[in-house]
Amino acid sequence: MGIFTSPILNYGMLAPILVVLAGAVAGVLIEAFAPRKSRSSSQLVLSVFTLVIALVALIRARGTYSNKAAMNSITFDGAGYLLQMSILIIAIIAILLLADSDKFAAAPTAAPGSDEERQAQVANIRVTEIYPLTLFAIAGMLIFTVATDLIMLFVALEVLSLPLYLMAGLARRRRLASQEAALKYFLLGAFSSAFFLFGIAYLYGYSGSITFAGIAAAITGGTANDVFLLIGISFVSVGLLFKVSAVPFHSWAPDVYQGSPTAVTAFMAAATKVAAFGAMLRIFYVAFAGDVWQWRPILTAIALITMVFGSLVAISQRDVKRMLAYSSIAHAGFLLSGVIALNKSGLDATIFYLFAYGIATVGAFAIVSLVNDASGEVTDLNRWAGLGKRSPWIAIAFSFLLLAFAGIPLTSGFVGKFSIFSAAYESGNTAILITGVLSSAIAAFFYIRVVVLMFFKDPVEDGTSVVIPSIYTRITILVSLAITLILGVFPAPVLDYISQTAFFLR
Amino acid sequence: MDPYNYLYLAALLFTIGAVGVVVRRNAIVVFMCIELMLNAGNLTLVTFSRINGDLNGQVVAFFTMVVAACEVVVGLAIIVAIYRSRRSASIDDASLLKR
Amino acid sequence: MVTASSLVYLIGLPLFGAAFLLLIGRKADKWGHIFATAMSAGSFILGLLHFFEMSSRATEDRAITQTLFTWIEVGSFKVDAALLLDQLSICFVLLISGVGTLIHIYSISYMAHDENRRRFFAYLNLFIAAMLLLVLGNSYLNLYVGWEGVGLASYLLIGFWNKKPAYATASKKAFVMNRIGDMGLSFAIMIAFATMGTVLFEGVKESVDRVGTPTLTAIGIMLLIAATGKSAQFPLQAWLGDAMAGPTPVSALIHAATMVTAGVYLIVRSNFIFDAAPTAQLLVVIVGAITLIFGAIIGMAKDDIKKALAASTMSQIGYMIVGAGLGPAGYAFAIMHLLTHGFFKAGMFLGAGSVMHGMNDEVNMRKYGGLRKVMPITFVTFGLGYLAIIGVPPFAGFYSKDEIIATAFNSGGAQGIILGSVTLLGAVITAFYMTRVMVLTFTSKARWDEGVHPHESPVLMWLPMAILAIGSVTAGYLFTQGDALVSWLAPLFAKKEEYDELMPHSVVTVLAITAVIIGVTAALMKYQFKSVDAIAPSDVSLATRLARNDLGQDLFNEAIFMRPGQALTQGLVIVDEKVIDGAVHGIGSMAVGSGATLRRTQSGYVRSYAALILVGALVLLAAIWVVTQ
Amino acid sequence: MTLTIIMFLPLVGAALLALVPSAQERLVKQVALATTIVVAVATLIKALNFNVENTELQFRQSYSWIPSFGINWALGVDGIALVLILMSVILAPLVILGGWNESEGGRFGVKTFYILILVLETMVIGVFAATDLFLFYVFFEAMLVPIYFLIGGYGSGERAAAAVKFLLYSLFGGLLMLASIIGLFVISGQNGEVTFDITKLSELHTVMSSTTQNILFLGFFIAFAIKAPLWPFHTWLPDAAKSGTAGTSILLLGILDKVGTYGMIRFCLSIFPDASKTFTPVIIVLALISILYGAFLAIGAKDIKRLIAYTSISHFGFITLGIFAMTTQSQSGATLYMFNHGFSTAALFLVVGWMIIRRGSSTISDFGGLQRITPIMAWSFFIAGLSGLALPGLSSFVSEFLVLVGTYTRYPAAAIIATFGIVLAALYILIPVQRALHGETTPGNENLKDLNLREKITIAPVIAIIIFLGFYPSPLLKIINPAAAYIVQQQGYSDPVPTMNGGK
Repeated sequence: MGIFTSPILNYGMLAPILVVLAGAVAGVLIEAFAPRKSRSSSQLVLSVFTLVIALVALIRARGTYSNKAAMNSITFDGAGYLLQMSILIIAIIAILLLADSDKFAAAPTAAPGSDEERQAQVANIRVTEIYPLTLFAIAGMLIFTVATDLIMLFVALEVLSLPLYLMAGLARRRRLASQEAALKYFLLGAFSSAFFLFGIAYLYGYSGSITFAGIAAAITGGTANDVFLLIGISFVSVGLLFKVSAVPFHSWAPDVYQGSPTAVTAFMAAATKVAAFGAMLRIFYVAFAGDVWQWRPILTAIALITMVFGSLVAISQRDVKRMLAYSSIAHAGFLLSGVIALNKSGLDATIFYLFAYGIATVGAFAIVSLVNDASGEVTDLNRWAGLGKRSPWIAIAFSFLLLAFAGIPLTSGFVGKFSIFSAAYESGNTAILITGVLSSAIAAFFYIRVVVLMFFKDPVEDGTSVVIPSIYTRITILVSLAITLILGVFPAPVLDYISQTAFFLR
Repeated sequence: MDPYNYLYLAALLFTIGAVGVVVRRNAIVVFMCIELMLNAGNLTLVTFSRINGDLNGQVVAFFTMVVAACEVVVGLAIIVAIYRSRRSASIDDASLLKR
Repeated sequence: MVTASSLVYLIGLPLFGAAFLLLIGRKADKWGHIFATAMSAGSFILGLLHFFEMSSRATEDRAITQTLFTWIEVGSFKVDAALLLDQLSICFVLLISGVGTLIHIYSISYMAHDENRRRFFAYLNLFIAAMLLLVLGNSYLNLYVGWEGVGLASYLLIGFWNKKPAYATASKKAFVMNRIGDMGLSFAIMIAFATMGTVLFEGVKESVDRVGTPTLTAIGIMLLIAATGKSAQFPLQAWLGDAMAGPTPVSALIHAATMVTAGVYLIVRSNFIFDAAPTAQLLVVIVGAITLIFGAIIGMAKDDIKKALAASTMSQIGYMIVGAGLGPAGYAFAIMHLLTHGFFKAGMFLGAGSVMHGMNDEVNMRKYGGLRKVMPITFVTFGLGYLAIIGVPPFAGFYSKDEIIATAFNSGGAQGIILGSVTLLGAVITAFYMTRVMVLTFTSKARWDEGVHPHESPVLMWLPMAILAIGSVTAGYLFTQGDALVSWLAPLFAKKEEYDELMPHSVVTVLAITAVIIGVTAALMKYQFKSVDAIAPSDVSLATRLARNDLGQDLFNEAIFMRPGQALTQGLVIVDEKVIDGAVHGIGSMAVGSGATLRRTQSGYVRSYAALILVGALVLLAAIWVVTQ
Repeated sequence: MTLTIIMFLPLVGAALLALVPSAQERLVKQVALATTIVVAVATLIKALNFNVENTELQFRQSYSWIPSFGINWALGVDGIALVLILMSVILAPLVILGGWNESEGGRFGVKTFYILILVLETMVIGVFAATDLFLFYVFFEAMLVPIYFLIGGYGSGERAAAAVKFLLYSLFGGLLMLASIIGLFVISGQNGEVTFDITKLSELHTVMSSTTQNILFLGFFIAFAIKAPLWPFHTWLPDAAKSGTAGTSILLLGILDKVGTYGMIRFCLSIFPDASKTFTPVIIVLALISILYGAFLAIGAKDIKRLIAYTSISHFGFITLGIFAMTTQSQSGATLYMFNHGFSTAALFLVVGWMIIRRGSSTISDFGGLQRITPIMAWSFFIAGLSGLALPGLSSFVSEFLVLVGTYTRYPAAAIIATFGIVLAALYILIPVQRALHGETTPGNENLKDLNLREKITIAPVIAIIIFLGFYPSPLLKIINPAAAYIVQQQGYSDPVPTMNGGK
């Protein structure tokens, strides 16, 4: 004590995070100083550029794995590398959706219907703060997946969450709902963060260390007060399970998915899930692995309930975004089985599944954003009837993504489901396997219902039409379809790459 | 004094906060309850720091305060925005999205 | 002259005729009937050639086989498409193709005004082919093909005028009841294969002494079931009366002379099984005896000439079955009665057709009478057949029936006495109902409807009747001359056991003739010397009413099989819809319902979500606690 | 020409179709027909090189597909698979030709109809030829998509509901199978290399506990029992058959459902011999129930297409019975039955399809007296019906009899009960024959047209095959026998010897 050693940072490994943070800061500066007219395009260019640079930096850093990337706080290892890559790729295709700025509130701070808002609309003011917010959130996600001490973990969680709370409230239309989504997301998110923090405190109290390695060592040592560990694991899990929207911590998801601007929902649903599961994998595989017999039964139960609950409730949804939200809850259950498996194949499978699911989710929400009427997006499923007749290609694309969610062969979803259930069964978890396939069957029910609606119901002439606003959205959809198909038909390279690369440095 | 008592105090504060979140309607009050929970976390951290004879816990507490401050910024922004639209800070009014 | 390799043409000619006429369509309407007749006649001539060829060979070389190709071969199950012509099958070949050809000729005229005559002839040819296959197959499975083939032809021909729903129903009834019998044949084949590893006649014959009696009894009973179906024996007899819906030549050929006797063929062909299975043999006799009386009783009450003849057919086949059930002593006589019956019954049916032809298709004998004068040829030919069937010496039926009665009496013990009495009783009743037919139709006073102008049939119709009448007169004599038929068939059967004659043959003959006289006299008293109402009297005894209703056979079938079957079907339809599909839909709605219920938890209030998280966190904590403990 | 190339030929045709302008419907149909004919010819030529002496899989091809899971693009056929592929490729052009106008008035246009059929054909060949379990599963599931759109898009009545019911039922079964496949996959990994090669998987049973085997077996069996519908998993079939077009119904009942019974042979038996033995009594009971239950419901059916669907349930009962009776006769009979059922069902649906198009109704009682009005159509229906009731001399008799006689040697009681089905068969065929073909002409039927040339050309080969194989099934039996005998032997069974004393 007393002697201050300057921290040793491995900038190569931190580069992706730093690049994104720098891009975010630059975005703030643009927001402050660039002329209003060019802001929108320059922000988009900057964001995409930042993310691409970050991706390049990440790829350059591959193979140089160390658990001392930033002292003991960040571990850059194979799994972290893959997760960060997934987040960046998903972010790149998701951020293109933000370019459709018509979907965002002109003056988010103005009350809906106020003069202020009207003036902003007349002046054609376009909101562009969303780009730096997104970049901040991405930075938080990148850190979240590689954080190996409790401070870093908590800070990353907040860095990724806070921008999202704001972004949820930025919808141009149905602003009350959007603000409500923001409020709910914020209050519940903060509430769960408090649990998370409390859990962190107890983990620290249990092990006397704030690093994962220290916690793992304490568990292996087994001399400390088990009650602390128990409270710590429980409450940290609450925070993480909230983020991945597992039952019973799921209730924010449908409301927030529905209320948020669809582009934000796409980003949030895909990227947050990767980040949250990434962190979860790391904590459970690295820090809590020694205590598996205590948490596995509980997490198994949560996984089972989550799968079944998500699938069942999704059946009765009438709103496509809510339906996708419940579907994402069900998928959280499937993904949890990879975490519980606690073996190498579980790790590989979860990473593959996350990537495949994230990509498909972005594509699905992108398509949702295309179906419009005069007053904005149409998310009422009944009004999707006959979409197959009106715009067959969009309907086929959406059906394909739904089939991927349902896990039909020749889509990425099937390979993902196959590998994750194999991993679960390999760990001896037959219950997960059986419940998993059964809830997949239930899930098929509502995916197919949408397909039926689109193809076998006659369209109602109520002004609903498909509007493809920009080339960017088109790119997003095509890329997501292509990846979903390729991962379904030729998954071998990706699977091999993951299985060769994915590991945790302990 | 037995440092463990601080743990009990923190747990009590946490519980009060959590119950407050569930029972109070005003968004600001709910938010303050969450702050209370965060601070209960902080108190726990500091206590453990003392028990374990390790400074890291106190460092975490500092970070938490910073984070909590950020949260206030974001949270108040959202609450204010919603108050301006609805002329109400009751969180029960915000229940358009359901089922 | 002819070799085994030509056997296939016996079947091939008529089969080709059928296929050709059906495929070529209306173009052949003008000459199709002649073509078909030629095919049938060709078969007959070939059969004759084979017969002469065969009789010129030594006894042990008479059976010939033609193997065409391997039909089914899987593992040890091997059946060739092969034909066997031996002393037994040649009898049938000649009967089928001979009588068949005559009936072809008859039909040319009988069906002259039917627009679908070509199709009718195609069906007739199909029948001839199938029936020949039935008697020529060298294994039970080959026989089975012909067995069902004749069923199909019978179905098509009964339902030839299927525009009338009742006729269509009759054809369906015949097919379905036959299928019940066919099931018996299937079982027999299965048991044979499972126990002996073969379904060839020859193979089974060789294996018989290595198989236990229970198995043989089972096979025998199954074959008997098959026979009861095809030959309209009790309890599967009900279809035959309805089968009279078909054109009369069909009734003559299929439902009198040939197809219905297939059961007798089957039992005689399987003599080696029945000889070794006394229980089965006893059952055969019982079935035959019951049917004999059953048919005869029905015959007494029927006013429809064809139905009366059909009942008589049933009864006569009962005689044959009894004969076949009597073992080596009776086989040859069963066949003999079968052949003579083929002549006289076919002749009488054709005669009935001729009468109907002249009477505007009237079948009710109470509307006939006095046709002796207007239809002399028909009267004579029918009359000769009549004399034959009731067993007046020296007509054909006398010889064959007499032998069966004698054999029955001499089959020993109480069985012999009972059987003998039953067959004698049958003879009395036969004489009665046939006389009744004769009287009502030809010799009583005319009771014609107005506008009916009976006339004799054209030559193409009466010529076959005449030929068959000659057969009815001479066949019995020829067959018994020097035991011709018995010794011809003898190599196929086990040696007759020597038995003590319970009753000398001459006594039996006297008894039989007495029986005939009683029957004829009774009938004459009742019908010839009293006036007959044109409308059937309704104030008749219960017995008569029962007999008119075929002794309740249809009521029985309806009550025991049809109604419960329909109820079962309806029940299952409901079960399928409500229970099984209902369960499927139930699971579906359960999922939807539970989803809708769970959905309510999403109240929209942040506080309730927070409460859920809080509770969730506590439960999680508690659960981990529990696991830890 | 390899199996892979043959398999992809229909896809090439589909791609060609995509290039044809939608407006040129005639050209679209011609291209589709030409493609299926090319596929059929190519397959027949390929089949001529099949060595009937060899019990091993032939025409094998294997390329690594997903090495980390041990998944290969592995194709190959034995006699059973070959026969089923032949059936499928021969039926495909007949379906197109027979339902020449079916595609019109559908939801998605004419072109899509044929693209779906061609895609389906590829998958069907794939599913029968796959020797990699994973590959099989991929086709098994992916197949559902085109047939789903075919039913839902081009059928009649409650077609969307029927399509969904079909799809959900099948997906449910498929997912159960997926669970079992995952189980096998993991177990194979625990006992050496992970693999999906069915030959290697069939050695796994030695290391599986009987409980594991039973559970995994059930996953497979239920999936197949849904597909081949076996009582009580059958209720989707009548709905789907009623709603689909005649062509779709042929594809569905004639071809796709065979995947179920094929799967029982290929996977249930060879991978889980012990579990198969354990469950044989249950399965035989289910098969018997299917035989009788399907027959009774066929008798009670008022709709002609539902009737055919129920007869198929009965027939699938026979096939399943033959498969699990485990004698060479029943096994060969079952496969032959699959082939013959394909053609007799095709014949029935083709004719019924034409009847329905002409009459605008599929209710049996709306027909009547057709034999006089449309004799050729009536005859075609009659012969198809006779084939359905397994009349000797027609192909289905041989197979049905083999199944029965083979079953009898091992399970006499089962064979006896099953035989009652033949009486019921007479009823369920002759009742519609009587109602539709015989009797007075029902009002509305007076001016129905008889079959046209195209329809005659379609039905003629089907009937020819039905009759030819009735008298001369040897060509097929020669292909099937070695494979069937091998499976029986692989299961550790040998045919029961005749029980008589002394033997020959």
